[in-house]
Amino acid sequence: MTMLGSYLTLAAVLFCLGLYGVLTKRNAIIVLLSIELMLNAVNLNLVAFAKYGINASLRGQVFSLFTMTVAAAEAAVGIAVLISLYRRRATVNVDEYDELRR
Amino acid sequence: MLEDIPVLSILTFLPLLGTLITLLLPQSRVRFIRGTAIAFTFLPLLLAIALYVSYEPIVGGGAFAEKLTWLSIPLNTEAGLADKGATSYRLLFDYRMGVDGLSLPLVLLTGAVASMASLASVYIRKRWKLYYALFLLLQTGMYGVFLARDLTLFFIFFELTLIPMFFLIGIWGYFGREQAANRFLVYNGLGSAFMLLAFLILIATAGFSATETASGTTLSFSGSYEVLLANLADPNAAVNQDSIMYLSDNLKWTAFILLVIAFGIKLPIFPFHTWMLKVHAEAAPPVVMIHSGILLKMGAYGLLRFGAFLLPGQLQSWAPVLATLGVINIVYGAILACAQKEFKLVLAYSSISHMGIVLLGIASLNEAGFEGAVFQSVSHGLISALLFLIVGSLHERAETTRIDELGGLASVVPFTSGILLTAGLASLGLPGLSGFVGEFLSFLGLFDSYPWLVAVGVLGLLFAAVYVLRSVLSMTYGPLPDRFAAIRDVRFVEALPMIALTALIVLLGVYPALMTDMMSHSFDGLLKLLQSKVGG
Amino acid sequence: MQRFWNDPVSWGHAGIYLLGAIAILAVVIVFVTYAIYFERKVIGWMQYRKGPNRTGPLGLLQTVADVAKLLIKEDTIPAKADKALFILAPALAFVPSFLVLAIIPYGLNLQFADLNVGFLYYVALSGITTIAIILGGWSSNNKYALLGGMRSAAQMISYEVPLVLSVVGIAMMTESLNLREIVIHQEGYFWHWNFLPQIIGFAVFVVAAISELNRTPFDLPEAESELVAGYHVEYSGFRFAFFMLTEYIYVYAIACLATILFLGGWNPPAPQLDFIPGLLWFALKFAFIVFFLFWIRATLPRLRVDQLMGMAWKVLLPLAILNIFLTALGIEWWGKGG
Amino acid sequence: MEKYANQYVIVTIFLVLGIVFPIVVLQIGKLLRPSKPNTEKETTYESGNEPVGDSQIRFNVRYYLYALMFVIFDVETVFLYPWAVAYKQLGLFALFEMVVFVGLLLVGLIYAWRKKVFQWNSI
Amino acid sequence: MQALQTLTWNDTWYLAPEIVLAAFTIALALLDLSLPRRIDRDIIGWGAVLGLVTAGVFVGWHIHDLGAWEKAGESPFRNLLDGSYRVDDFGNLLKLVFLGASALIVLASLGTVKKEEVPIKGEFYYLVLPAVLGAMVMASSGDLITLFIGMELLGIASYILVGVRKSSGLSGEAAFKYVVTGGTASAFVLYGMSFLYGATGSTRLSGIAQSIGDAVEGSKALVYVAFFLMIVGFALKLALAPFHAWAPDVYQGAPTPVTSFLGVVAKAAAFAMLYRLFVNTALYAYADTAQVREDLFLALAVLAAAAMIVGVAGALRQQNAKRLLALSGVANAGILLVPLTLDITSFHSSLFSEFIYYLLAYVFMNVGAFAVLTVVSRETGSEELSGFAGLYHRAPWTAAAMTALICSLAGLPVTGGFFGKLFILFGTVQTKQYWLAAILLFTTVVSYYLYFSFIRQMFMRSGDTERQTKVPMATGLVVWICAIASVALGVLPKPILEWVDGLFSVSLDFLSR
Repeated sequence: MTMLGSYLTLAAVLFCLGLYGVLTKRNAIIVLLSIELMLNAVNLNLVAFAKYGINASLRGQVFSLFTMTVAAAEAAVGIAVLISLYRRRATVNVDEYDELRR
Repeated sequence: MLEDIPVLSILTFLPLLGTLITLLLPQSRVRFIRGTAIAFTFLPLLLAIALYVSYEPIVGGGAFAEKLTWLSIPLNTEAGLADKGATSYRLLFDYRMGVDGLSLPLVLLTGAVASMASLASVYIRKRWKLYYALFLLLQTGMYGVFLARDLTLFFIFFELTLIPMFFLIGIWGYFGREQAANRFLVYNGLGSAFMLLAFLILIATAGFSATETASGTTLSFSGSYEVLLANLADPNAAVNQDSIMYLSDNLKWTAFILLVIAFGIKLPIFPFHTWMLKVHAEAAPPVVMIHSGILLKMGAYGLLRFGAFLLPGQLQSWAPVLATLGVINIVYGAILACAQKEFKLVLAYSSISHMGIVLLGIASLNEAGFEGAVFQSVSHGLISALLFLIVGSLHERAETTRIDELGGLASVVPFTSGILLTAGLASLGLPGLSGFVGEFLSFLGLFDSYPWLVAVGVLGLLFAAVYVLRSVLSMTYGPLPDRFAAIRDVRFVEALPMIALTALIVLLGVYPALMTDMMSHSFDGLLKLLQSKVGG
Repeated sequence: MQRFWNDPVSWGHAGIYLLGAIAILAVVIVFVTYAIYFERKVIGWMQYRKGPNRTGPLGLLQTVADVAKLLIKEDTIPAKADKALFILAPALAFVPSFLVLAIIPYGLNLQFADLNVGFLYYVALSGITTIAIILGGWSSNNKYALLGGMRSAAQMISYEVPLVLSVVGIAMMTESLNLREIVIHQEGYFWHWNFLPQIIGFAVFVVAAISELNRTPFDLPEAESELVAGYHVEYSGFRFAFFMLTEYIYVYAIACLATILFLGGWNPPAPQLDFIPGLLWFALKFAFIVFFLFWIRATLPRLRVDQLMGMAWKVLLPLAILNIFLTALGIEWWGKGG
Repeated sequence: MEKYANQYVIVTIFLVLGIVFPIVVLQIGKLLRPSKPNTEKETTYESGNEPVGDSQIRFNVRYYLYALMFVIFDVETVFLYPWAVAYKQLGLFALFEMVVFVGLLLVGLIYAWRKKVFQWNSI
Repeated sequence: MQALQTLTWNDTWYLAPEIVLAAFTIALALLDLSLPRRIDRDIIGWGAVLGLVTAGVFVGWHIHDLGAWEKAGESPFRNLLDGSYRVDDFGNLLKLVFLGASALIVLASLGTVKKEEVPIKGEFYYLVLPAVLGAMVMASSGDLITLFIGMELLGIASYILVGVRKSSGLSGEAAFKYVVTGGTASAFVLYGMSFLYGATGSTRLSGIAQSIGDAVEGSKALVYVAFFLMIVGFALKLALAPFHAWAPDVYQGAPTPVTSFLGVVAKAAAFAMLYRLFVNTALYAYADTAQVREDLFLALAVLAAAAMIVGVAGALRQQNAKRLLALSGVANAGILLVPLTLDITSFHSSLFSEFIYYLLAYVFMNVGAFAVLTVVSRETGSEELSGFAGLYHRAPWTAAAMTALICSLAGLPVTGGFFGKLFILFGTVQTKQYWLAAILLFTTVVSYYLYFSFIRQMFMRSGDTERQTKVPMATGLVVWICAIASVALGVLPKPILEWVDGLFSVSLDFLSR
């Protein structure tokens, strides 16, 4: 079980890094990347559980396939939105996306 | 004859019909709209009078009671009611109407004041159609409040008065009307929230009943007043702690305090009164007539109906507190009324003072006190309606109602001045006018229970003499400012309600039995309960 | 190497693997050296000229001399370049190209690593080279280089999609992605080889593969006439050599892959011919593919950039998808056995 | 299990060799080659012209669009390959399902086509 | 290892609503692409409405079938794909709500969405369909993976919908914020799901339900972590306080119909998923899990309370109608969450009826209010509250309808909002969660002030113009449907509740496999 523990720890570290990035980074692209990082942490978790968890089965791996796919789609849409936003604002600094706050 | 038709429902929903008709009429036909509205205001009054005539105190309101299952909401039965042998499990909101000696006077008052207010609505200068539609809708709410015999139904009618009143204050009032409307809404909303919480606590515990039918046992929670009354009075319910009916003392206390706050805001009791001053000062005169004349009484009615009847034990323990609050109201209202320069505010504070008397009556826990409370409510309703009618009339002409700006009105508007004087005297409790009877009965009741409080309370009445006489006399006598020289006395359409209201005040003053007779027996059950509590 | 696979891992084995890897590196370097020579010769031949013929007998040492020159040539790094990335890029390009060689089976018993996801491994690793090319283009801080790098990236990712999809049909027929099993599945006469049943897939694969290699007619990224030399304008000396090396290793890898996937790997065209060693068959097919690549280069003109991208998405991708469903229908039609 | 361990040892050895080789070769080259940098040599090459401005400019948005398209279709293969490998066991209905899946993606392709994503009108 | 259960032709019948939506999406997308530029894209909108209605018909058909099976003594649900998809009354009822609400929203936007505002109108219409499809998948999944896919399908489609006003920087900004929060929320939910999978060894809800008792015994911490991470994720999705900060921004920036879609369908779908995850996992079934359940539900209740308070308090200061409605949505999400947090006791198990009734009321009042808002903002060009000034003079009937909707939002009798709140309150009182009831009531009263600010504007102020407001036919229709339904729900809640009670049952829809 120590294997599982170390995988989970790594995943937790990745997840927290991602979360930290989402919350603190100013560059919109890095924010999107941080979200991907969080999702990858989840993948790691799933695969670790699929291998070392109770009732080890392929389900976790299948789940992680879906997660990857969806993460890709989400990233695609995220970037597309960002491009369209960039065309209007000419900046990727999230601090400057503040027209809505009044 | 009245027994055979659902007279209470007709009475309640006639104004609603009026609303619909008014809405369908074209906006330009002002006279037609006004006529419809007045007609649909007077029709319920006539019905109420008919009701009064055929009401027999011994029988109580049973003859007119209406009962209809309105909503029978299924509750999910799966989580383990099978062991109780239930085949059906529901939440019931009945449509129950009923009338008794407690509500009948208030229904009559509603009819009378609303009719007069409808006549006085000549002061309204804009958007008649909407005004009359809302005015009629408000009446449905008010009748409903006094006639409903189901907690949820009561609540619905109570809230139903809120919306039209909000509009009536907010659209047709004076300069600060929107603020007044907001305050009215939030305070009364808050009150209704407390009330609803208390009601739900009662329904979810004491409202539980099991009925055997052919198809099996039906378990139900009901908001029906009768069911609650029976369950709460059932001594067995309190003993058996396992029963779902069991209402722990803590919960009872919670419910009672919630109710006191809820109706205290409406009444209003001292710390919750600020919203009402604003409404009195800013709303249009006919609206204030309704507000001061009827809506405030809903607080007294609710306190009696739900506080006293459903939770007599708690009332008994809290009577000293209520009595003290009542005295504070009286004295506080009276003292501040003395200091006001605006006549509308004098009246507002005097209302607070008079509502203190109602509270005293309730707190005295005996028949005289209860009757006094109801009588005072009715009498104050009539008097304040009259006074605000006069205010409207004066404001129409002089465009001010500040005491220091007016004076010598007796010479230019003698009729109005005469009525004003009469109303003022009634307000300060001159024997022979209705105000006296209410005050007398309340104090009489209280004297039995808390004689020393009476002494303080009566002190408040002395202040009443001061502020009434000071303001009324300084308005009617003294030098007449030049700019008022040209004003004319009332038109017929204004004089009519004034005379009618005055006549009623005098009538009740000289012949109080008109009202007290029908109240007798209504409090019998409650008094018996109270005595058994005192004895046990 | 197969006989070590089922033994426990040990340092001894690792040593053997290392020797094998060094051997294959040597083979590849020799291949690259002579592929370049061969290419120049072939093109020269096709263009009625001689090609290199001065250095060494028949010019055989020409490329060796070129490499030696590159080795001792001064290595300049532009002042404006991002130094770290500039140095990293050629190495990053080379590493995956070398890594993909680990999985190629040359014969039934001649293979380093036998992965169940063999083809995906190839695709995944070769994708990394794209990053190296962008890095090279970007870090040079040169307009030609940047454009070349970006074009190259766009082209490579565009053509990767049809490339990957074109192989799906084979995966369906073989029920595996293991390269060895794919070859084994093609045993028998040459019409059992995948290039016939998968003719559309084969066509798409070849076109996409040439484009992946950034070779003419798809060599837009380094189009001499437009971009001087594309992403490696600023590279010189051995850093440049690594880019070249990478490109030719991929030629090698793709040729191997085409052989394995479509041309039956080490299988002889008819079972009767199996007295000739499989490795030789493999080498023959491999050599044909390599020749074919040079042939194309000599024959076809370069595409325009808009035609290039349009071709990937508008022609090859639909064709590849069509191929998948035709294969599926074929399997339904002719039964699951075939 | 052993088999897999060995496979990855091999891959790791290739990786290490792949990294070591360039380093070693470049180090050897360093010993052999001359190094006499001057500013002329280190200027950016622009066919002999003086370089103007910075080169690390923002590039055309089109490249992003291709990247997006790639992401979508590349990920499609994540599902295509397992399906393809298992196709013979899955049967005709699986084909139908895949037709639906790929059909949806083709709609995306047509969309991009119609929206002129593939029209390359500048560098 | 179970045998692989694949989809069969038979199953397509149970998936008919979903398939219809997917087919309509494709067809409309292709139609949009093939039609020449000059043709008005409203036709796509009508197509979308048709698709939604068709899917709704199929759902209705299924409900009917399920009812017939129940009468015949069969189990009234169907498990597809080895239980990873589930056709039951819970899902079907919610699907009806999603479809109906979306149809109303699309209908309302027909005619009010201007080409200048949303340059790609066609896309706007047909992207609603996959979003609804995602919501439907969420409502009827029996597996973590399917739930997640549904969530993301809805999420991704709505990211695009939010940003569909390409010419507006506000829209883009809102979309970006939504992508970031949505992505983060998904990550949290997924992370929680991964732990749930780790703790129970299964992704099937039924499998989780079977082994959650052991899981709690084995590693309580894992279960707690799993559920709390999911709670955080859902709180973000639902914009529950303190995770609500994005909601006003996103709602304001999105085109108004989309705002309404997010407020209604996206939220309801998240609730559907919450029910699946928290009730289906049968935390009720084991003695070991009682403690976990209580802690989780307390956490949810605190979130609900916080949402109600913060939503109302935040909305008090808003001058922008959309932001105001967004924050009111936060408060309403809190209210909708309340039934879920109530214990199932022997006297109280009607949590779903309470939920779906208020949801229904919420759908009507919210969609209606947003429809009126589109009319007003189209006329005055502003989404501020002051745009409503004098609406009574400009469009008295619309103002009247809006008043009914406002009453429902505020929870005044006799409207759907009132009864919805009343049932929820009754549930809280039955389970003795008095504090929750008190907070609900208190925030409701404060919200009177909030909602009546619309009425103040409409009736008590005068606008810049006295010109009659033009109400497009479809939008007017929606406004009136919503207003009348809001009132009707208040006057006659019984038929719907009887119907729901007859169809839905905790044991069959949530707990049986």
